[in-house]
Amino acid sequence: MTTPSPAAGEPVVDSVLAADHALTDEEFGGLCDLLGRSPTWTELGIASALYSEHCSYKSSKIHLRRFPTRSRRVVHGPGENAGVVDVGHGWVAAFKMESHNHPSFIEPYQGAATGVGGILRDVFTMGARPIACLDSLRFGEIDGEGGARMRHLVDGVVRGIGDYGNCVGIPTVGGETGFHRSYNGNILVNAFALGVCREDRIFTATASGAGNPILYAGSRTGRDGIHGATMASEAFDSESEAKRPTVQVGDPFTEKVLLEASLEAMRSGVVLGVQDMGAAGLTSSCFEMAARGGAGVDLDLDLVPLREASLTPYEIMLSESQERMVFVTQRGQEKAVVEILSRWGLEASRIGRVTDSGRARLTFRGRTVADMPVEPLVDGAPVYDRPAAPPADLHQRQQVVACEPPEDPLRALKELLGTPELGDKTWIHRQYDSTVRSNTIVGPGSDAAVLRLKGTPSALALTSDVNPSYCWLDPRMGGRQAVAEAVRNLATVGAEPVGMTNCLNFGSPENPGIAWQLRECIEGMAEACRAFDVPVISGNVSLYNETEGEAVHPTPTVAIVGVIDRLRDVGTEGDLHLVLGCGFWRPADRVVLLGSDTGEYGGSAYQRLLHGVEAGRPPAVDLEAEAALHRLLRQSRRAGWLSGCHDLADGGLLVAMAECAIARGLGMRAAVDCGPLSLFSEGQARAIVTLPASRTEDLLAAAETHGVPAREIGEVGGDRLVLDFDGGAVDSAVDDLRRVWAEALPRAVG
Amino acid sequence: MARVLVYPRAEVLDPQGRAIEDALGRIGFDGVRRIRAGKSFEVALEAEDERQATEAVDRMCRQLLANPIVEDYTVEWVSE
Amino acid sequence: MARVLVYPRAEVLDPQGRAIEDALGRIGFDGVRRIRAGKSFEVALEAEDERQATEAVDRMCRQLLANPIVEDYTVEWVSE
Amino acid sequence: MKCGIVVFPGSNCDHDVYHVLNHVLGQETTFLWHQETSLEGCELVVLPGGFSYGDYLRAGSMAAHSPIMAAVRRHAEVGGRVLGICNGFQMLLETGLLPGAMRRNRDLRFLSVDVHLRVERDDLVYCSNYRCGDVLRMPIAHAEGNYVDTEEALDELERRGQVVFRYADASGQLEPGANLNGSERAIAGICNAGGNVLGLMPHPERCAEEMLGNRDGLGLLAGAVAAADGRVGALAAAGG
Ligand SMILES: Nc1ncnc2c1ncn2[C@@H]1O[C@H](COP(=O)(O)OP(=O)(O)O)[C@@H](O)[C@H]1O
Ligand SMILES: [Mg+2]
Repeated sequence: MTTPSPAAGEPVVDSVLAADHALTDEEFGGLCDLLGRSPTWTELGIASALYSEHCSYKSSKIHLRRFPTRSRRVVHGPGENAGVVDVGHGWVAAFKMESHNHPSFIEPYQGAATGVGGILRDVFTMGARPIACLDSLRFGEIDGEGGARMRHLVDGVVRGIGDYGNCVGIPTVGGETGFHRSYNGNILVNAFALGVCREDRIFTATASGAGNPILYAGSRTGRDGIHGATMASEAFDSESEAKRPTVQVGDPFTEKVLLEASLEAMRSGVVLGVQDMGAAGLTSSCFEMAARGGAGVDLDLDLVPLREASLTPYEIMLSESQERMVFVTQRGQEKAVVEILSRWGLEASRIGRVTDSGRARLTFRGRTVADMPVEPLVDGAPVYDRPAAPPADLHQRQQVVACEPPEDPLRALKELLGTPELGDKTWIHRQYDSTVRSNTIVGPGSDAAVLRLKGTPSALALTSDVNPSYCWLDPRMGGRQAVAEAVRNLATVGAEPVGMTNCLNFGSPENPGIAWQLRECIEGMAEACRAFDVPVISGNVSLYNETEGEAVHPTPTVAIVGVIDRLRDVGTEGDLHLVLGCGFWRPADRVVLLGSDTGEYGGSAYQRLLHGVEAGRPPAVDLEAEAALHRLLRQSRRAGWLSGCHDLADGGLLVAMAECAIARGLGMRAAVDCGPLSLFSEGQARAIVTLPASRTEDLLAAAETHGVPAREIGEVGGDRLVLDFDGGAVDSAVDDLRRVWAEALPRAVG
Repeated sequence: MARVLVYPRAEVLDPQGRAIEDALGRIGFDGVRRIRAGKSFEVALEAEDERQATEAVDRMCRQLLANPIVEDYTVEWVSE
Repeated sequence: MARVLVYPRAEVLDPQGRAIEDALGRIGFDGVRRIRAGKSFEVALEAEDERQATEAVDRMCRQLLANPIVEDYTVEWVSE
Repeated sequence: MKCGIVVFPGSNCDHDVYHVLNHVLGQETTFLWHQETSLEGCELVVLPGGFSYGDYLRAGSMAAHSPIMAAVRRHAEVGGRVLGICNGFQMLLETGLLPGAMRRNRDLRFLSVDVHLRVERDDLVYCSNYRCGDVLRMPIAHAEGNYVDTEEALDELERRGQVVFRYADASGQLEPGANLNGSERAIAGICNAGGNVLGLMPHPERCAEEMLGNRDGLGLLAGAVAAADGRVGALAAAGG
């Protein structure tokens, strides 16, 4: 062990400097004990990054343990760059979701773009070829004068996601977009990527075998995003501006060649481990790789390719320049990898080697600048059980406010369809290539996207969901609901859920009310995961989403992937995309409503968007009723009975029927025996399906077996949506509804 | 007429410039030391006086033509 | 250092210039008569003499930096 | 027919074209690396979609200087088939194998939607499965597909019948609203004077299978590999 010496010009580290690096006195004390001395400046930077919330999960770890993470399909659970599940026929899927909230608020285009870049690298470092992305976006108010800045953010984020994914050639096949004033000061940009690979081709980010070389590949290192991980672990305040690091600029072309070259290198047989450089750059990639392999690393920082010669060791270790990877290869065989990389026009340099010291030793210009034990810094980062208590105003939030029935349900429907929240999202997703790679059977605009898996008879389905209002009113129920809705969306296309990833977006965990929300949301999600048998295989936590003390609504975004085992059971080749994409395409088909209304309005779109009220209890999620509905839907799909299916979610029954009618430009006539208010209830575990008359008996019998209430309510046909209810009727040309719905978002983003 | 030149800030990555540099190298230009790729705008405008014109163009740059977080801009006045 | 300015040719409709004109109008700049939106490149290069340098930059423009069907270019020399 | 798909750094649709030519149409198909100088005896050369070199200057401009393009040019000059799709079309313009240029889309945004195309030529081998006036539905996905040339050049193009596809509405009418990217004369695809080089912005390879809900594009790729006398053998063989 060498004792590193401070370089000329570097400050001597003390507890004040440590506090500037967001280390508490205890954390700093622990670090000194671990090293047996004071850390150098470079070591302090490294430790603060590894101890940051973003890298260490110190505030969320104890809660995350509540998630179920195993099933017979799980190949790699949380802890790798992306989780991996077996999807059958010799194939596995790797997927994960990541937030890029803070950078996107500062510079929407580059922030969102580099968010997509980061998540794609997480997937292909596993050896999987990315085949699809989703994006889950939350913005603040975009209307009127005050919305100008927000409209700029919407525009930048959407262009950033599009330009990056389009250039790399990965389709964005779905996502969600919400607007709420709680995001005025902190928008959320959550990007999800899914890749597939043969089951025997999976790689992990492990450094092993003393003496094996460590190669650096991709872009050169610059001053971008130094301390991004730490910044993502702090709330915004008036000083954030000053601390702002150089913005990371995405280079999707380099990402694309890095993707191709990495996959080719991994096929070459000489690569042992691969890791991308994400948050905390070279620091986290080297420490984490070494920790996984129980090894150490020696790095010569003079060999790291730099964009500017003046970078210090501290900056080199903490830079978050994009599109960079490290490879560990068999000793003596690195040439093969270098050749592949250079054929793709990429620079590669050998920057160090694996050791069996269990330490990270960094040298720069002939001096040792850091010498730290790996394992205790990575796995031994502090874990906090932060005080948690229901927010003081919870009781007030949950006060039930009576909901007035609409005087004119058709007008209420049109008002809802005309909000950016429920309106058509085509303005967004037509900026995303959704068909490249030619797998997309159902793209954006449906409950779940469906991709065929070439070379197999099966398909993958994917969706992302969360309802932040529900979570704000009752985090446990909101957490359950997010999972339930995602699984339900998959069930509408007949897909069996195989794994979940998530992105937990919350305010500061140092606030007990928020710590409580985090714990409760996770608990609710975990309950639902267990009920539906969905393992959590990866995820990401984004805390400190607050500005001047205003936190975002709790937003635990959930993305779930499902498998449709045999597509040909569900429909014929020629109609699959219609049948699975909401459907409703055959006149005279019967319409059946599944599930029963519970008359719940807390946090509903009706209450929120039409009456400006957000109060009461969100709809209760009866896990058994949900599971029964999911089983029924999957069985009906597998039996090929359905010509269409859509679950009831935001807005309730009437909105769901309108969405179906709009989707195919076909009307329907139906009758229900309830009052006008129930048309807008968001009671859970419900869906509407269409099917040929000859199949209704089969469906109703199956529903009875599963214990799902089912009623035939009408028939497809014509060009009007007609719904009779107790004491009145809604009757509108489908085209009128379509127009209101289609114009909502383009008008709002102006 | 104002001529506005907008370039990526010096410390920010300039993927375009890099790609063009490489492309020029591939097609046989070897003397190229560096390329910066940016945007240029010619703005013809009516203004009461020079001060007002300068001020207006500057505001345009900040609000629309350049993104101060990643870009620097310069304004020159040229005859039409 | 050479500065290359590339603009859409006058007779070619320039969607970007148009969009910027519209946007400026919307946010209240009324004195703007016309905007042309183009690209600019700063090329730092080594060459034996001025003639050779000029010749090289001109060739770069024709071969890569500009598309003569839709774009015009001009080259200026500025000090670094 | 032996088919070659050129892979440039940044090509994204190379695998998709391969899939259709090889797995759907049963043709011998190989990838050709952009730095090669030989076409390895391929009779059909496809320049696929994507973002070659990131399209960081003008779309297709850097790829147009790749070593393989000299061979592609010679192939085209002796009447060999060259099909450029999207980014490949842009490269054909940049190399001058086809006339004209691309601007950014009219509204300056990337456009990923299904469009309708009206077939303007049915005497080309590529169109041997279509008739003039047929309306095809195909996805587009591009940011620079706004075709332009001088008025005289456009007139010349029309006079020689080199416009192969135009953006139209579902009934085949040339509506301004159907020409989303703003192309002059609603041009979506053109050929050279000999009819052996074809470039188009829409993606036939993404709509060549029933399962994806649309096989309007299969006819084009089947035509591209059909025998020289224009026999429509390939599509029939594929069960079409
Ligand atoms: N940001 C986005 N990116 C891509 N697709 C989006 C985005 N926002 C919404 N969509 C699409 O719009 C449709 C409606 O979204 P949403 O109302 O959230 O669906 P659901 O209620 O069924 O979960 C979905 O198909 C979704 O994929
Ligand atoms: Mg849904």
